[in-house]
Amino acid sequence: MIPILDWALLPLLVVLSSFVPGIWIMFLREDQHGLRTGLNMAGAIAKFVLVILMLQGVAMGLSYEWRIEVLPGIAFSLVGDGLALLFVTLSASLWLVTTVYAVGYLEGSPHRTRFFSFFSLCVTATTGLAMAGDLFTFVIFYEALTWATYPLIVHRGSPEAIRAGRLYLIYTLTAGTVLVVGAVALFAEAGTLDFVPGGALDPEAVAGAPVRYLVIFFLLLGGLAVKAALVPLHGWLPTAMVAPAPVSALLHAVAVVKAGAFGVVRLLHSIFGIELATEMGVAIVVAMGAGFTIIYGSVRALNQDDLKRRLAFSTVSQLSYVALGVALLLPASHIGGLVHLVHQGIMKITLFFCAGVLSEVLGVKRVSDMGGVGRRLPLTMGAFSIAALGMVGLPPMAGFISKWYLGIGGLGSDLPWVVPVLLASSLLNAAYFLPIVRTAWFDDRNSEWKDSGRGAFLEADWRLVLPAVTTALLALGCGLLAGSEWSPLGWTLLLVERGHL
Amino acid sequence: MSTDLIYLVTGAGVSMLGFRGFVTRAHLFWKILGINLMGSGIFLILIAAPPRLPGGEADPVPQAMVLTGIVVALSATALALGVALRVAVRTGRPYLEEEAGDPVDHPTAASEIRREME
Amino acid sequence: MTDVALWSTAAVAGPLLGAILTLVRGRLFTQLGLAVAAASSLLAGLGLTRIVALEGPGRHLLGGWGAPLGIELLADGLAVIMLLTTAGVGSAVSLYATAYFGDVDDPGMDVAPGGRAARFFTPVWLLLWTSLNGVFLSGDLFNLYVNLEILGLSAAAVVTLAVTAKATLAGMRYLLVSLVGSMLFLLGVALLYTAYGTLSLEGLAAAGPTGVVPAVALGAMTVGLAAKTALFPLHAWLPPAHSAAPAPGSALLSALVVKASFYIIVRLWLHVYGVGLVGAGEGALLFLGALGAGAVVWGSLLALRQLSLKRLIAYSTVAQIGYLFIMFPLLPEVAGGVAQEGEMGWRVDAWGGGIYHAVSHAFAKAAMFLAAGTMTYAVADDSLPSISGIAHRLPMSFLAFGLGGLSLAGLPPSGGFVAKWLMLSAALATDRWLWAGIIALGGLLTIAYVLLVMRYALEVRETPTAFRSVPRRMEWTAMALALTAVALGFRAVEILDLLDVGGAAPW
Amino acid sequence: MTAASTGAMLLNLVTVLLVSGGAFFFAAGTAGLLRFPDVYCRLHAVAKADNLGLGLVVAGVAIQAGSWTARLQLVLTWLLVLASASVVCHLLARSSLRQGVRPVEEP
Amino acid sequence: MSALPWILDGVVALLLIGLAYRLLDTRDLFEATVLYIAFGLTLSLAWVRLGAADLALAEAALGAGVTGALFLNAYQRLARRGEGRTDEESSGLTVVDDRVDEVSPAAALASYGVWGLIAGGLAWVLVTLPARDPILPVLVDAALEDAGVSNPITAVLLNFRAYDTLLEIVVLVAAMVGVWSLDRGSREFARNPADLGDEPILGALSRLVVPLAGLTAVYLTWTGAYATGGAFQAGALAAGAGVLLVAAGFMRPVTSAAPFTRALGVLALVVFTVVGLVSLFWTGLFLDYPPGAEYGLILLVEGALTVSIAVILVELFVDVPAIPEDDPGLRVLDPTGDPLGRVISPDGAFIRGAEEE
Repeated sequence: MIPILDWALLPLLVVLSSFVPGIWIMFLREDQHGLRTGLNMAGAIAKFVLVILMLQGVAMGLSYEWRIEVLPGIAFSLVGDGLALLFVTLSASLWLVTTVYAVGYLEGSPHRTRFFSFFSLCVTATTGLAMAGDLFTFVIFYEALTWATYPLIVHRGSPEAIRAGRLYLIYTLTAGTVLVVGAVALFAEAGTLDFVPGGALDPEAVAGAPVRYLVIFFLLLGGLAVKAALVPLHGWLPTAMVAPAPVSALLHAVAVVKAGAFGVVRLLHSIFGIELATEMGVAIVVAMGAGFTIIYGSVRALNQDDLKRRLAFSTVSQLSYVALGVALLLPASHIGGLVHLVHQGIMKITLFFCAGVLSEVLGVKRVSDMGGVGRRLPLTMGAFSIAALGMVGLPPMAGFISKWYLGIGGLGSDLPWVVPVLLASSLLNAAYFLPIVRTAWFDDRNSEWKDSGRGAFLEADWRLVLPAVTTALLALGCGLLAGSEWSPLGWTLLLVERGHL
Repeated sequence: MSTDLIYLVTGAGVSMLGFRGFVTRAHLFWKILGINLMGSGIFLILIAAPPRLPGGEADPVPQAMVLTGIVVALSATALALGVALRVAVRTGRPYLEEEAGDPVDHPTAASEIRREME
Repeated sequence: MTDVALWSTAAVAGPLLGAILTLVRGRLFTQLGLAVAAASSLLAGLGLTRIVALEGPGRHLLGGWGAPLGIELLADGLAVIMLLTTAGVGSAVSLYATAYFGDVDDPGMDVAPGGRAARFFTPVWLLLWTSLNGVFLSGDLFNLYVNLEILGLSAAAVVTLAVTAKATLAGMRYLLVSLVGSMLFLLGVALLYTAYGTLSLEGLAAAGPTGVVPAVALGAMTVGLAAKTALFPLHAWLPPAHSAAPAPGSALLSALVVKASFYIIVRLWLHVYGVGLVGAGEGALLFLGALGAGAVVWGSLLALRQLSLKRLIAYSTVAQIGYLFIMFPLLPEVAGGVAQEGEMGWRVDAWGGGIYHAVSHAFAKAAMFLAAGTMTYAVADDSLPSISGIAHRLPMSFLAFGLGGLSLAGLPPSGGFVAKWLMLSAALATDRWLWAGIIALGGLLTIAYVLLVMRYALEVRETPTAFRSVPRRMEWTAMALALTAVALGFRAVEILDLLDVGGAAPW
Repeated sequence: MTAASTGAMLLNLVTVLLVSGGAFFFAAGTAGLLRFPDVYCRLHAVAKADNLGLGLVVAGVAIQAGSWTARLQLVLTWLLVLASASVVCHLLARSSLRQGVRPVEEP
Repeated sequence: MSALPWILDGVVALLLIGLAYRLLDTRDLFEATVLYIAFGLTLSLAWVRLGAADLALAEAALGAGVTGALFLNAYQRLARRGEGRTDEESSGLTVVDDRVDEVSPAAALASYGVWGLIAGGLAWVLVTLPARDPILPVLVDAALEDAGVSNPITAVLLNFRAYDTLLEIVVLVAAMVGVWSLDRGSREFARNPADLGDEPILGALSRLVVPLAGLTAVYLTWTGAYATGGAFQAGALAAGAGVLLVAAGFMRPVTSAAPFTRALGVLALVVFTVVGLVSLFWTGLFLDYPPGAEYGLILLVEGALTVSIAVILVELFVDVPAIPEDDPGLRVLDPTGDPLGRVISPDGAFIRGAEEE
């Protein structure tokens, strides 16, 4: 067995593996393409390898922790535990493919040094946030994520981009402030900020000051819900679609939205604990909010003609599956929620990759212009179709697995509306995804494409197509091989088995 | 009423007269005069207020302090007069002008920025 | 000779000797003087820190007499932290200034309008440094007064080094405010001496000043010092003065000079008058806090309305000074303040948060002013539109500005975040939700005006204005300060421990 | 009444007379300063009368002084004032003349 | 007989208040300046009445004398600025304050009433303060034996609280450096340069007074150790002699560029600091004079103080910014360039020739 001490730095190394290239790139000249790409790829690969190492260690029953004390009683701590690894693995692997995609996507555009620098910092913040061992560290990375993402959203420098960036900052920074106040209040009240599986708070203490803890809970939830895009705090997300496609992909699948959802999971699991949250009656509030968001997002997605906006509202809807699953006091729903965190990421990133290819190669941005794109871009649209079907929840795609577990949980819960909501949502999913697939494959070409003709070898630049295909296959694999120990489901089941949840 | 008391009250009066002059007059020279008088009044308090030695001598420590204070006031006056004269050169008038547009130096800044952002 | 005597002498005499050296003139002596001052200040700060951390507060009986007859230099946790902050910021600004003002041996200096600024910045700044260190170490009221006068004269001279009409007027106003502030302080000294017959801070604290005369004295001194600190609503002199001064001067004034008078307020309120304020004096603490809250809101709102880069930063100083005073109402252990004999004290987190904010603001604000100075140096104009797109041409300065802003806004990871965390924690632990709200609101407003600058700097618009190349030294000194402000967010334990030596109630 | 006390009495009397005389000249000088028509006449009045007045006062006080050192100091004071006052009057008058202040004509 | 001191004190007090009121109320700067000098002289009478002879001497020499001279000097510069201009041009530069708002007598009364109440309150709290025993004077008395000098004030200034006095010199030097740093287009002394060397009467006075003043300054410096006197009064006296020499044309106006001036100006600072450091390494404490050497060291410091104070005071008097007609600084208001083709930063700092990127 590997001695733990030697490996205690592993979480820190995972964070640094993208932080160092990020800072380094910042000081490169604009024309140092080779070095920049090299740094990016090296960082991405290093992070992936480190995460795999850590994954193996955790699977063997180890856990990793690195901490320094910042304030008396408050530490900056990075922890590699099961739940953290679920998210870290997702972000590390998706970052790898997104990097390849982004290099191809942005070729020839200005300010790439700045872009890739903040791109790396963004992932740094996400991995740090995933491995945060306590709320203090979580807050640090949560805020850092905001700053790292802002330059990416305004990257194009257009008035819409700047407006979107401003809206994003207004939402997220206010939320960040609320989260900080909540965290401080929690520390002042409970004296601890550690994440503990099953809940860090003493139920008796909570019973002693119920109102106070209720306020704290909602402060924290409010801070997290904005990034998680829970209705009515989702306003920034569709607007942020002006960002370049790799950024949207990152925002929706890997970083920001996921960070919010993951935060809700941490809040319910590791701070309050599900049982306590249920007792306080707050879990049901979360569940109801999530249920409403699921329906609302789907309905709004129905009548968006802009492809990326439709995908954005889909994210709003899908992300709430996670919150809903976690908020229900049942193992099966937990498993469904957590697995969906991963599955949704993989599928949604595929969709955004494909949307990026469409707009970049053909100039197609709207669903109504998509007639016949499947024949021009068969690989891309194949990937898109797999992901879309997965989103709908057709077996054997990844989405089916998570919805299955959620459904079981819903049936078992004493909330009668959960199953109808899931059913309705699936129908709505189908209603807004299937027409796209149909239009792409079966309709005739109905608009002028500005075909850039890039990538004579494949249907488009290989760096754009390959990532999309890879993640689509990944999504398919997650569904087909769900029984495997190494699938997201397998990992989640392992966590349950170990009592981490 | 002893000598000390008379000068104590005088000190309070002179210091507040000086302070008032500083506040009410716009001309820089009178402001500087006001500060000087304020200092003189405080010096009087400093000597007249503390208890005397049994022999009736004044406490030597405040005397030393006032001696220091006189030199400090002199230095401050010299520098202040120098700057005041330069104000007269630069602005044409030896007054403490209200800065144009203070406290908001560009009232249009906010609106201009807002317009640009939209 | 004890180490305390050696290092505390070095802290005061080092910059003084440096100033004398620079009066010889010429590049060699200018740099030699700066080196002597910086080295002795840094060494003194570190040496005293070591002593304070290992052996507790140190004292140096000047002339061998000891209080109350003589003057004592006192080094406790608070003093050495301020010394170190001054040494750090001061050294970086000194390095920056050697590049900013150009070569003093250049014969053109004799005729150039700014030539005098280049020649006299160093001596004036070193005298300023002497008085800063003097204030932090002084244990005697009248000695504080003399230090304050050196501080006021040299700080005003820093402003008038800039030759414009604006700067002259701003410097005049600053000098007058400073002198009246000193006079009010002296009035307080006179009253306290009359009442207690001692000038030693410790002696006064031991006497436990209560009653009408000490209250009047505290009031006069606080008004005078608040005017020097530019506490709202006595802040009107600050934005013109801090924005008109040459950039290194702006950095020093905003980062350090206002902290010196704040430091004396802290010493007086907490250490000399101390727990006697709890209960009856709590209204006064609340009043100071209310002024601080007013400063946070008003300063931030006005910062948002500026179109000049340096004025914006100067208004931000007005706002951030407000935070320092929000510390006061958070200090009493219990809201409502029922003092109980023996167990009454100050809340450690409020105290730590306030001082930590002073320190991290010093680094962050110095970084921002230096970065802004670099930008205006490059485009010879300091209106916001003229720095359009500067982020692409001076990325390092832009980053320094951004990191400084990050700390100012209290966003993690930064010293400002830790400070704000501590203050929030003090507010929430005692259910002062209103103060928590103001602290949080101030952070958001700070973000707003930092973003205003960012927005201009990040614009993609091509700038047609002439652009002068910038010495590298100006870029990395600002960056070093900004990184220090950020680094303060990673490890606060040692600094807070150090602050505990002597602590909020050392005597 | 002893001889000594008579002598003291006489000396006191002389002092009173001298100081009173000095005060009279001071008063006269001040009256001139206030009443005379132009700067030159005023200077004349002040310089002449005050110098004489001070001399008389010094003489009166010198009689009372306890030691010759003190008397010497008093006389020295008078001489210095004499020198500086005349020089200052000269400078003032010349400066006024250069600035174009004309003496008033006979009415 | 016992009423006489009362009357004297009352007259002096009323005179002080009246002079202060009048000089702050008048609009004529010359009147205010002269009244300020009168105030200073009256104040030195008050110091005598309060038993503080050292202060009386210092007040007359420094407070009324040098400060008054500084005001008069500045007044003259300001007045000269207004000469030879049309009324409209010079309206702002007149030495009459035209910015005093006319207020009704009632409003003025109310204003003075409020300030009077504040002053009265201040006096009242001090008067009603219960008496305490003298503390520090007893300690001073007890320590005087070891102080090296027998004048308690000098002992406080140069031994017990010598650190304050060191910093006091720093204040003077700071003011001097500050005045130097104010840019001036040209340097001129208040006198017309054509008159230099053409001052027979002033010259005669100088020949008479300057040696005497020098001698007295030396005496005052030395006697400070035992009796009334000391470096500050002596320095002021020597400075007066210096100003006379400059005025009579025996000495060119000293300039900040002169290494000689700078050296003498900081002499006291150097000597004082070195004495402090030597004591630090000798006895272990800064400014703790080695036993037995107190008197010598204090005299050394006092001597240096006298020289430096005299030089700095002359410097402050002579070096008040002149107001030239054509001030190159005025042209810097245009931030794009100066007459030498250099680029000036907005804060006016000197910047080397423009190098385009």
